Amino acid sequence: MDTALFPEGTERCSLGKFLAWLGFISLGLAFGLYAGFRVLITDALGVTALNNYFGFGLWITFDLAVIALGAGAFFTGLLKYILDIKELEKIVNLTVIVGFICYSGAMLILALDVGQPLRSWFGFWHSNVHSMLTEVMWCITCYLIVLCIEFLPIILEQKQLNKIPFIHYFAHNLHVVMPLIAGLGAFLSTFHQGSLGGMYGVLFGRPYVLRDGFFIWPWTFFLFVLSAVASGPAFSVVVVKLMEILTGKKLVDWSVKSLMGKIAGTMLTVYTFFKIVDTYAWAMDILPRTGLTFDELFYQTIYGKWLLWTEIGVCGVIPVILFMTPRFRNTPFLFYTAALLDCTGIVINRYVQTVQGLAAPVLPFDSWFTYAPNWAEWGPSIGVIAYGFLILSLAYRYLPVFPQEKALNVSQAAPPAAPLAEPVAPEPAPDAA
Amino acid sequence: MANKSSASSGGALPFFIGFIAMLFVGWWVFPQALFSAMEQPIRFSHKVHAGDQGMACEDCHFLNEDGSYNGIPKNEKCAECHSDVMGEDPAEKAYVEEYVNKEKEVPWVTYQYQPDNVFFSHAAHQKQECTSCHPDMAGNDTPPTVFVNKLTGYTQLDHKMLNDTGTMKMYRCERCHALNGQSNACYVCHR
Amino acid sequence: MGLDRRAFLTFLAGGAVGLGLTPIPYKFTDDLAIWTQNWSWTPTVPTRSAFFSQVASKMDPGGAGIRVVSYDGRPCQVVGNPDHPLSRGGLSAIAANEVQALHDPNRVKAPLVRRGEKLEPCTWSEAMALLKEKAAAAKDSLAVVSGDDTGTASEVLAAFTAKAGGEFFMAPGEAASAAKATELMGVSGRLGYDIENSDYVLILGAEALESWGTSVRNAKAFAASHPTGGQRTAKYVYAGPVLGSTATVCDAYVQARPGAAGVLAMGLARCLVQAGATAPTRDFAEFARIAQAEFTPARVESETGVSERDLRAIARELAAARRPLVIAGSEFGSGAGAKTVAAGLAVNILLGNFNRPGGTRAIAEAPTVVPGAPGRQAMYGADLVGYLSAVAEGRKSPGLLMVYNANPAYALPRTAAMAQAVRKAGFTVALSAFLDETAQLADLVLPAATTLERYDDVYTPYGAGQAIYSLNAPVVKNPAYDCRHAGDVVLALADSLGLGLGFGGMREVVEAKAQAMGANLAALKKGEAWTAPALVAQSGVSLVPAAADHVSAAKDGYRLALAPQARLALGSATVAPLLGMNAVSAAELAKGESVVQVNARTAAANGLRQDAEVRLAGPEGEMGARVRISEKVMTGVVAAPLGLGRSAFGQSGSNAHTLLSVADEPDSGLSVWTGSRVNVA
Amino acid sequence: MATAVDFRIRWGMVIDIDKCTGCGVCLSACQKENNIPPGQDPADRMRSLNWLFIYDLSKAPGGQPEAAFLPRPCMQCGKPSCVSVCPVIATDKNEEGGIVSQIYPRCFGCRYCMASCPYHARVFGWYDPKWTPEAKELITPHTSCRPRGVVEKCSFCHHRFMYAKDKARVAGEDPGHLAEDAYIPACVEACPTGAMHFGDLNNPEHAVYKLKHDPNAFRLLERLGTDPQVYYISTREWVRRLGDNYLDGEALNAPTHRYGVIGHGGGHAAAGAAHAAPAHGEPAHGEPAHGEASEGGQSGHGKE
Repeated sequence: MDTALFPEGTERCSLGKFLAWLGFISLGLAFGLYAGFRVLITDALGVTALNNYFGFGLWITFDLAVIALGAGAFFTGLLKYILDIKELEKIVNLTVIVGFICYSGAMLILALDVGQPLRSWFGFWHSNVHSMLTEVMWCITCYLIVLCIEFLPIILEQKQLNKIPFIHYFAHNLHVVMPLIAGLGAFLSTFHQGSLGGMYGVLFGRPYVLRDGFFIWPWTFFLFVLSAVASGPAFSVVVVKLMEILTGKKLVDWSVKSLMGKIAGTMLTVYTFFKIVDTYAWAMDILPRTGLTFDELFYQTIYGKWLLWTEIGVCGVIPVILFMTPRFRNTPFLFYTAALLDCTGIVINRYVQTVQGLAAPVLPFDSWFTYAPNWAEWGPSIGVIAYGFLILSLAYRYLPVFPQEKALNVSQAAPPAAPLAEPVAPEPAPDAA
Repeated sequence: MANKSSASSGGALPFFIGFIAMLFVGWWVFPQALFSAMEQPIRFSHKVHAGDQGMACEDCHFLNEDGSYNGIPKNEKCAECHSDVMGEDPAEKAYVEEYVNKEKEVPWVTYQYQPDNVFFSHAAHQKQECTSCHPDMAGNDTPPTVFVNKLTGYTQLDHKMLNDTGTMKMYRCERCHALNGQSNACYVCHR
Repeated sequence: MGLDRRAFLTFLAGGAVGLGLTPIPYKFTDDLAIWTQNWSWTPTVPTRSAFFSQVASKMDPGGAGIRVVSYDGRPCQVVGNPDHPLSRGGLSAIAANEVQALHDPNRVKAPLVRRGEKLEPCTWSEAMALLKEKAAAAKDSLAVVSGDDTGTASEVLAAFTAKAGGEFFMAPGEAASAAKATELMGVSGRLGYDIENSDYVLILGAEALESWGTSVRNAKAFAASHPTGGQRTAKYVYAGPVLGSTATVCDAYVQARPGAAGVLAMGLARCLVQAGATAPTRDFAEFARIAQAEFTPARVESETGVSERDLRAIARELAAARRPLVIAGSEFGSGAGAKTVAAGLAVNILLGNFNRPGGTRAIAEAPTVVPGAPGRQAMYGADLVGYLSAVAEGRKSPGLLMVYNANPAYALPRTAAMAQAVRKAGFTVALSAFLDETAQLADLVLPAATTLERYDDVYTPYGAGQAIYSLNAPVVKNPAYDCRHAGDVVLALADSLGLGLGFGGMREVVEAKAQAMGANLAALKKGEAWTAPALVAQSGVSLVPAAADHVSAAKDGYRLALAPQARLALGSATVAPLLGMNAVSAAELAKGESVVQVNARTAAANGLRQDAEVRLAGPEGEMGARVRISEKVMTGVVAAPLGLGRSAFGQSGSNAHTLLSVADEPDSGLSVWTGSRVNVA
Repeated sequence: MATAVDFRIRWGMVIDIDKCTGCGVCLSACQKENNIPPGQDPADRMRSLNWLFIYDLSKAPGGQPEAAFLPRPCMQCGKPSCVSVCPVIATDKNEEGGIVSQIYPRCFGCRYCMASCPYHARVFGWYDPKWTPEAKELITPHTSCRPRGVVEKCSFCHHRFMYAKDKARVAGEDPGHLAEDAYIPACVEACPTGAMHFGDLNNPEHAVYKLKHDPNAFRLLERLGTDPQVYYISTREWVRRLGDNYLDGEALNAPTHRYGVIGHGGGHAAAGAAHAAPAHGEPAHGEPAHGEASEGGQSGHGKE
């Protein structure tokens, strides 16, 4: 029925099936909207589990996490357009869309998180140049605009739209300037990823997150940039894989995935090294200076050391090994495991920086308090994830996201020279879109 | 686009109509809609008091000992003379009957409304001319209409979009402070 | 030419361009920005023209003098009054609430009469008619309760009761204990403590810096003697079961069991006598003999937990001090009977500080002005708890029960029985400003005026070191609600019954009082306090009553001693905290439940864990609570906050009064409920 | 980032912990003075709007039990961690006197300042304030009422500073040189035990100037470099030791004993010292953190 809108030479499931899928997604959206209504209109933020001790909670963690994972967009763009790694054009569209979803989603959450959303524009009008948050607000907003511009040609190349000459040329010209845009995006992203880290590093009242004394202050700036570029590409690959499972089609060939893995792995290696150095310096220098010991910054199970070991070991060192060893990297199971661990590690990092950083008592006579998000905070988070699925589903169905899709899904009769598909046996049966 | 519209004669006219119509709405209808005009409950004549009766401004508008400003006098002050009707001015009669006798304060409308978060110290501005912020009332016989912005509650003496009469906006305070080498720290004026 | 699509679009285009040349987008944006910064639904503040009026807080048990600040004619703030001898600029958590009382949501807004289960509003004339009818019918089967220890209103109520031939009761409290103690010991005048001039203050049980007596003035005296960064000029020592508000700041703290103050005082008396102290009283020898025989260090240690070493050390320091002072009382302001205060007074007499600077004093009673009013000791003669218990058990049945400024259904031991009594009485009238637990059970509720709405007075609250009189004139022009001063109501009632008391209203009464005292009325009306240093010379003081018959409310079969904690921030026996209890701590209330504290040893011995939900069971009642483990509490003691669980005020937590059991003190005839014991499981 | 500004006047508080009974009158006075609407659950400090908080300190178990109450207003830090982080300059430290300002109409409620403050001096409007008709009758002129969703904090009642300056101007005096008692915050004024002292920390004529040099004076978390304008005094070492985090064996300036256990000379300060040091190891004694914030309330414990 809507066949005419499908990308050139591709097959999609029936409209009915697709609408059913959208219906399923909209459940999540509805949950998010309801919670948002309660927070914005009727109950104020009192309905959440946030409080005077935990002014930041699930939402900020969620924002930081998705923004880090969305870094695949700028970094892939950087490599493709600036460093001119041709391979990546096969996945760059997806990374842009994922980036767009992550950043716009984060914006939506932030609108709920602040107490007076209608005043949030003060951040631009009355900027405090000393505040890391100011930099974050500016960069994220600008970068979201950049992402829109990067997203635009993908939309304009939609089969029907592209028939209109004006749009066709416009899209083409956009492609021409894309390197410039990508460069701009890379610049902005690097800065706000860094500023996000800086937000914590500068908190000299919070020894748990404070990172000073290094040649530049705060050095969480670099840690966040590195962790973002280490997890972004991995996340993009995970998303591709997820889509391949859901659609039962091959969308990106293995060599590209493998390349992305290699990139993520390299970055993760650098990051993990510095993270270990950072942790050591923190425990040996910053904590003693503030009169605290390493042990005092952890508490029972909920804020226990296991989080740290998981972050650095299980989700740092292990994926590094898996990514950097060709034999492991070319074993899809290990490869995806590595990618998932990589992403998990970054999420843990953002979580402890946000929540455990606030939970750790600084006043000697104060005690640990714990925080668990409630439905009002899960709602919007789930809603944003649903929103991500919605965009991806629509994009996949109607936009030419994957240049390779056609080639990869020709009848198996004539196997291509190079092993395009993953060296694994049958894909699961098509289920959704 | 341009060559197209000139090509078809009908093109320019609707554009022009829309243009004019919107100018009318913007410059005439909008101001009417945005402000509500308010009159003072009693026609108080500064001319009579300051002029004919030769009262000094400070007789009514003075600083209290604790540093606060007494602003518009209360019945207590007015009743010193107007304990009962003196002249034959209907406004005075109304005042005495409606307010003095009923021991009710007059709900005067302030021309210089400022939001609660602003702390303006008259004591600190003694050296300034009153009229550099307030409208010059000394001569007027009928208090001017107050125009209250329906959206913000800010007051002014006219429909003007750029208000330089009533409620003072922060940039004006800051500018004057800067020009006079005064601090523009937040807690100098906010509470 | 018709309006085709293109024409319409161009029309819109023109509009759009025009819009850009109008102020709409710019002005509208700007105003929206302002709008979001001054939400119209956020209340605005009054102008800054402040007007101060001085009164003495009637809600504050210590009668602290305060300044009420009115803005735009509305009293909305309370600040200290540096010139008032009972506050010296300080405030108590209750005095700070005087303005809040005006507009408290729990106020009785009009007379309420019981129709079936419900209390329904009626007019004052209906209410007064009904009251007259009931009073006439009840004749001498009348019982009147007053909780006003300092005001002449109690004199009015007592005089009326006497004329009607009914029974009059003062609500129990330290003042009642002291009145009875002085009566027993043949001391004339009311007992006072010259804390300011003492150089060694020993506090036994009483929370002298928090809720006992003239707490604000006590605190000010403490502050003056403990200059920050300087050398202290007086040593404060506290002995009690909990390291509470007072003990925390005292220079030394000794753990002593709840309700043990009396025995501890006698133990000290024994030490002093052994050290050669004597007293110029006829029965000193007998007193010394009893002390010697009965209050051996062994007994003291077993009953109070204070070691002989500490006991003797305190006695030594007392004897060594130049102007020592001993303050003995209940840890929570009531239920100590007469013996605790008496024993404390005995020690003071042995220390030779009676009627001396820095010591205890006998302060002259204010002259009575209402004809037929009994003397103070007569007013405090009868025991309310005993009477109400009798009513509850049907041994007594008053036709009319009038309750003023007291809340028996909440603030007395055997709470359930007290509430029962309020219900059982033929006809119960609550003269109350707030719809409290007692008012809710009454048949008729007459809205009483709050401090700022009435003429009233304060004469020398218990604990004050000199005679002090303050007179209150109404601060507000019109009361917030249709209320009347209980005194005025009773005066009117008396007239209507032909028992005229000779006064048209409380205003006349307090003015007469001021004149009778020879105070300057004009100055009083300005809110200045009248003071008189004169002391009452004593003759025929006897010490023996202080030594005899010390009883405790402890009942067998209950393992832990209960230490109720009274903090003014949680209200008093008569006042609920009105500012939303913003000073309640997590040591008192957690997750909407009362918090009871025990130390680690007690917890281990009784299998209690931090935060565990438990039930406290006393002989008279139970309550639920959460456990908090704190070393502030003595071993074998469980500390529970008073003032929570005021159901009438919709407050969370539980009422610890329900746990208190009662014992009779033989020769005073008072009920005693300190030293109650409970089981916790 | 945050750079300390030198002010000629530095308003400061000196709180004598040894004189605080925790009666809470300061809270009541503050609430009326600053139009703080009654909170939801008053014992739930996690959501309470109180600008002042009274911590309940106990010495680590063992020996003579000891306790203290520690009232905590805003520290008005010389180098505030909150000011530099605010993205919209809703909070600043730029007025003579060194009070950290908080402008409610500017704040948009991002709560970054709350995250930055190690003293938990900042609270947030989690709910729409309940301004019932009765409550409105009691609104005072001093502080503008806040809507929900903005951050609030103690301002040392700076409006009283404005009042004092105005009064001086009208009296023809120099508003730049106020007498010691001309400007006193509501909590200090109401305190019945004289535990709180207020004045200009730079002015040798003011008591606080001498008090801040008292050997027993200390500030909270000094080693973080926030340079607070609130000092505390306690003659008990275990209390002073709770003023900051110390590693094993790190010493404090020697205490002067005012306290003494009956007759046994020495004093519980000595005992305190014995038990307070070393102040390290596991986090707070016998004070497990709680699942719900509401249980947090006033808590805290000497470490041992």
